[in-house]
Amino acid sequence: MLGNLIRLDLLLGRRVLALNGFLFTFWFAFFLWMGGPDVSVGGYIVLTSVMSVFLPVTVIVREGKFNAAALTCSLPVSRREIVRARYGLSIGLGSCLMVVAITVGLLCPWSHLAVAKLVAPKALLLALSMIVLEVALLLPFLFRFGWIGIIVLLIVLQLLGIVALTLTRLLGHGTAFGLGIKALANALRSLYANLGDPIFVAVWAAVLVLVTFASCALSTWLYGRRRV
Amino acid sequence: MDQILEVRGLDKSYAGFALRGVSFSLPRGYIMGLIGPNGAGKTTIIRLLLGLARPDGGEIRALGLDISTNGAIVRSRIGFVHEAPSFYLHLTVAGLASIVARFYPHWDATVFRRLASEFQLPLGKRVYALSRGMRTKLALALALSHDAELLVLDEPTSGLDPVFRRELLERLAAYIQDGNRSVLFSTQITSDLERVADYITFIQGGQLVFSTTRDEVKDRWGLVKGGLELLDEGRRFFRGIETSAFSFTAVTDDVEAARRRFAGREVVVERASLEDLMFYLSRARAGAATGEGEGSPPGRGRDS
Amino acid sequence: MKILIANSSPDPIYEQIARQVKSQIISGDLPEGTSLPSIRRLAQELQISVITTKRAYEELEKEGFIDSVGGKGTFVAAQNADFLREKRMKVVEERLAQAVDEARTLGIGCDQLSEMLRLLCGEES
Amino acid sequence: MTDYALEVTGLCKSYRGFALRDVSFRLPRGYIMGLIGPNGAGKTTVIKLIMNLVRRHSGEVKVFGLDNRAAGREIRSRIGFVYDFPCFHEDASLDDHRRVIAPFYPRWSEEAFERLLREFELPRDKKFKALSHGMQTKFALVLALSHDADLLVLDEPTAGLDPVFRRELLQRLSALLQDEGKSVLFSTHITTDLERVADFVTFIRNGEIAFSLPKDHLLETWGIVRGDERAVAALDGETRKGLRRSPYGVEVLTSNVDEARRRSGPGVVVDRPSLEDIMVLMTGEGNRAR
Repeated sequence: MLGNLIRLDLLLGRRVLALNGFLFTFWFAFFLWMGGPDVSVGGYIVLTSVMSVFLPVTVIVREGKFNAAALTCSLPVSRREIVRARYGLSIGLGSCLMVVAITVGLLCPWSHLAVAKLVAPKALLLALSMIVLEVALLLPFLFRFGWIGIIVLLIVLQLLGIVALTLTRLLGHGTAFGLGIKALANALRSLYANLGDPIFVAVWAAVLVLVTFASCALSTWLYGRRRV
Repeated sequence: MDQILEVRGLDKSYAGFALRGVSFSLPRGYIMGLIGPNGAGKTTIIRLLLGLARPDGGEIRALGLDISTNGAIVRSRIGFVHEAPSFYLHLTVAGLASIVARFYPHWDATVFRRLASEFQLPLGKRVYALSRGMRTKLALALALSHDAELLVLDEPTSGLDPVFRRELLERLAAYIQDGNRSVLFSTQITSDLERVADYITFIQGGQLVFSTTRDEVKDRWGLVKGGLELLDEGRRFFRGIETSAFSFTAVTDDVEAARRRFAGREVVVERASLEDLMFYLSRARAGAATGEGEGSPPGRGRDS
Repeated sequence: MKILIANSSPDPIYEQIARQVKSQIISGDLPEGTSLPSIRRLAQELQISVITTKRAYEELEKEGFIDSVGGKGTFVAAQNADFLREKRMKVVEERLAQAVDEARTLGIGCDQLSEMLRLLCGEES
Repeated sequence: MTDYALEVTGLCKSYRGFALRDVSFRLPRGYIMGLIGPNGAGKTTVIKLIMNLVRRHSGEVKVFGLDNRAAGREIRSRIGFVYDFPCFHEDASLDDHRRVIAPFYPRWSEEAFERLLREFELPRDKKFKALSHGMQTKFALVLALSHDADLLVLDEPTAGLDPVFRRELLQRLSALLQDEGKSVLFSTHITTDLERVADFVTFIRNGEIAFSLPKDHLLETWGIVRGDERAVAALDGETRKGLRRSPYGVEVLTSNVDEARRRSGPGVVVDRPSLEDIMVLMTGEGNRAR
């Protein structure tokens, strides 16, 4: 049943998928061209994985635009299955686009990324971690508020970004925001470093699975209450 | 009896559809129902009447003027109410009225305000927040507020409940009270027309089937139901037949002749509703019944 | 079997069906044992509701004109001869009663009516 | 005990200034029930609750004897639905929708889909938003009728369609009912459609069930009494279901036409009501909620 649901979203959203897929790929290449030599593998992975999750989001969000949730929910499926299928779709599609991002990183003539590091297991695990975390964060919003929720979230994140930048520039690095941003950067750096250590990876994988299930349960609860 | 609307030999064809030689006229002070299956050409006729498209042949005279030359004047004196009013949805009711007002020289704001209160239209509310019924009432209020002499309604009541529909019919009847104004009312809900229409124009496959008074339709057309053995005898009168295992039902445009022909026999002859006419004549058109098939108009297209 | 529904007539549709089936059984058009269409087939053919045809058949069964054999369908019941004769006599009585009512409205007296009847009987013999 | 295709009991739901109060009615298996009521009376909400698209405050809905929350999936695999609100992907075609929907239905029949496509004269590859209003309704009907559903839930399936198609749809519904296992819930504003083939009629008025009766019983025992104020004065009490004052006199809708004939004064006209008359008289302003 999950396969049918994933197929439903992919097939009905195939045009949007193709268009955005192409745009993202173009953007990856453009980012590498702009960044030039000082784009680090870690940085590239983090950025492209954050971007990749928005491809499945644009496919899933279409349902809200056409009020087609009533159609999907009228099919012989439970809300839980719909939510699970969309988590699978998001992680799957996000990962596919990451593969594209890495390929772009490898093939692009103007890419300065170290090939060995780009395809190292650490990098792939980092990408997967970013995708899983982002899916766990975004999808509850998507299921509760639909496409408006995502747009609101994006706007809020961008505003936070701008505020953070201005504050750090005006007040120097001491501000809470500055510390917040720095802490986030450090966390990512240490995560990236530890991903080489198998024990850490095992623990981290368990954490990711737990986070996904928690987010999935939350989304199922939210989607169950949604007035279609 | 001067005619507020005269349509003569109207031709219009485009992708896979053709309006051929449609003629009918609507005298002042009456309501004309325009009926016909989906895709028969009703909306095309209305678009031609409003100058939204140009006819390939024939002529339309409205309010005594030829619309091909003075379309703007004619349109300023026609009120148009259509199924999905494509207003600017984000505007408020009052805001929209003020915009529409600029297009009509005889716009009367007091009339609009009176109608808006009568229809309980919230002036401050956004159009997109109005219910379907409210939007139709808004469209009607706008059409009635610029002293229009001809009201043209294209499927205004689809999806609306009988209470609302009856209220609309009462308003249309009131609109023609002064004997000077007329209504052209295109709808699929023919039971509404049976209540208020004075004339019925029936269009099928781009051609006129008939355009005559409601009473003449009632008197001349009828349903004949009989045993299958009587079918052949009556073919001459029948214009559309549907057979079931236990009897046939046919529509005829000469119900008196059918009564005489089958007098004393076990036959039911009764009045045909407009819906019956449309249903059984579509059977004729589908060639399922009589040899002559095509619903050729019964001679007198226009009724003086 | 022939059934004609008059939407404009005051009597309910199930009565019209029952009456027409009864008259065809009495007149012999529907001999004993003929199988009748199911209530759903009749409803589909006449484009009316299933409950209407069901009521018609229930009334016919109550009056012994038809009986429905579970699973195999509905058939015209065996009409014993005098039961049938009695039914047809009732039909004649009804028609005469109508004639009398009609005559009374025209002010025709009983003897004038019987004179007309003798005349009609006379013509046939 | 007769088994029911649909049993709605004590359904309550309220939001945005509207409330469904204790809605209960039952549709026996093998019959067509008409669902009528003014705009905004709650018909679409009831249908959404039957399909479990929205949450209820209280009440129970059983379809084919199964609770529609516990056994939602089993039930929805045997229900064909047509909604009066948009629910299709507008940039996808009928064929796209078939390809994605068909796998969900165990009894989906390609042959039935193709036959309906031809009969309704629908373009297979045209985008949904490019179709006319009537075509869009037929689009929904094709999908609803292609998986051998045991219960059809149709909300305004004939809005905007001409009488020829409407009658053909009714013929198709009554043909469907040849199989005693099939049932239809048919909500419409065009009550003349129901007068022909509906077995039961349920009337909803501002969130409450006004009545749910066999259609023949309704049209035979109810009546409209027209007369002046005095003549109909005696007709109050339980059997008065509606009243309407017009410049020419008073119209009373009664649920016992024989008794009304006896109790009403001279100079009174008694008429058989159509479903539309019943609706208008029971929702007109001059009517006190009975």
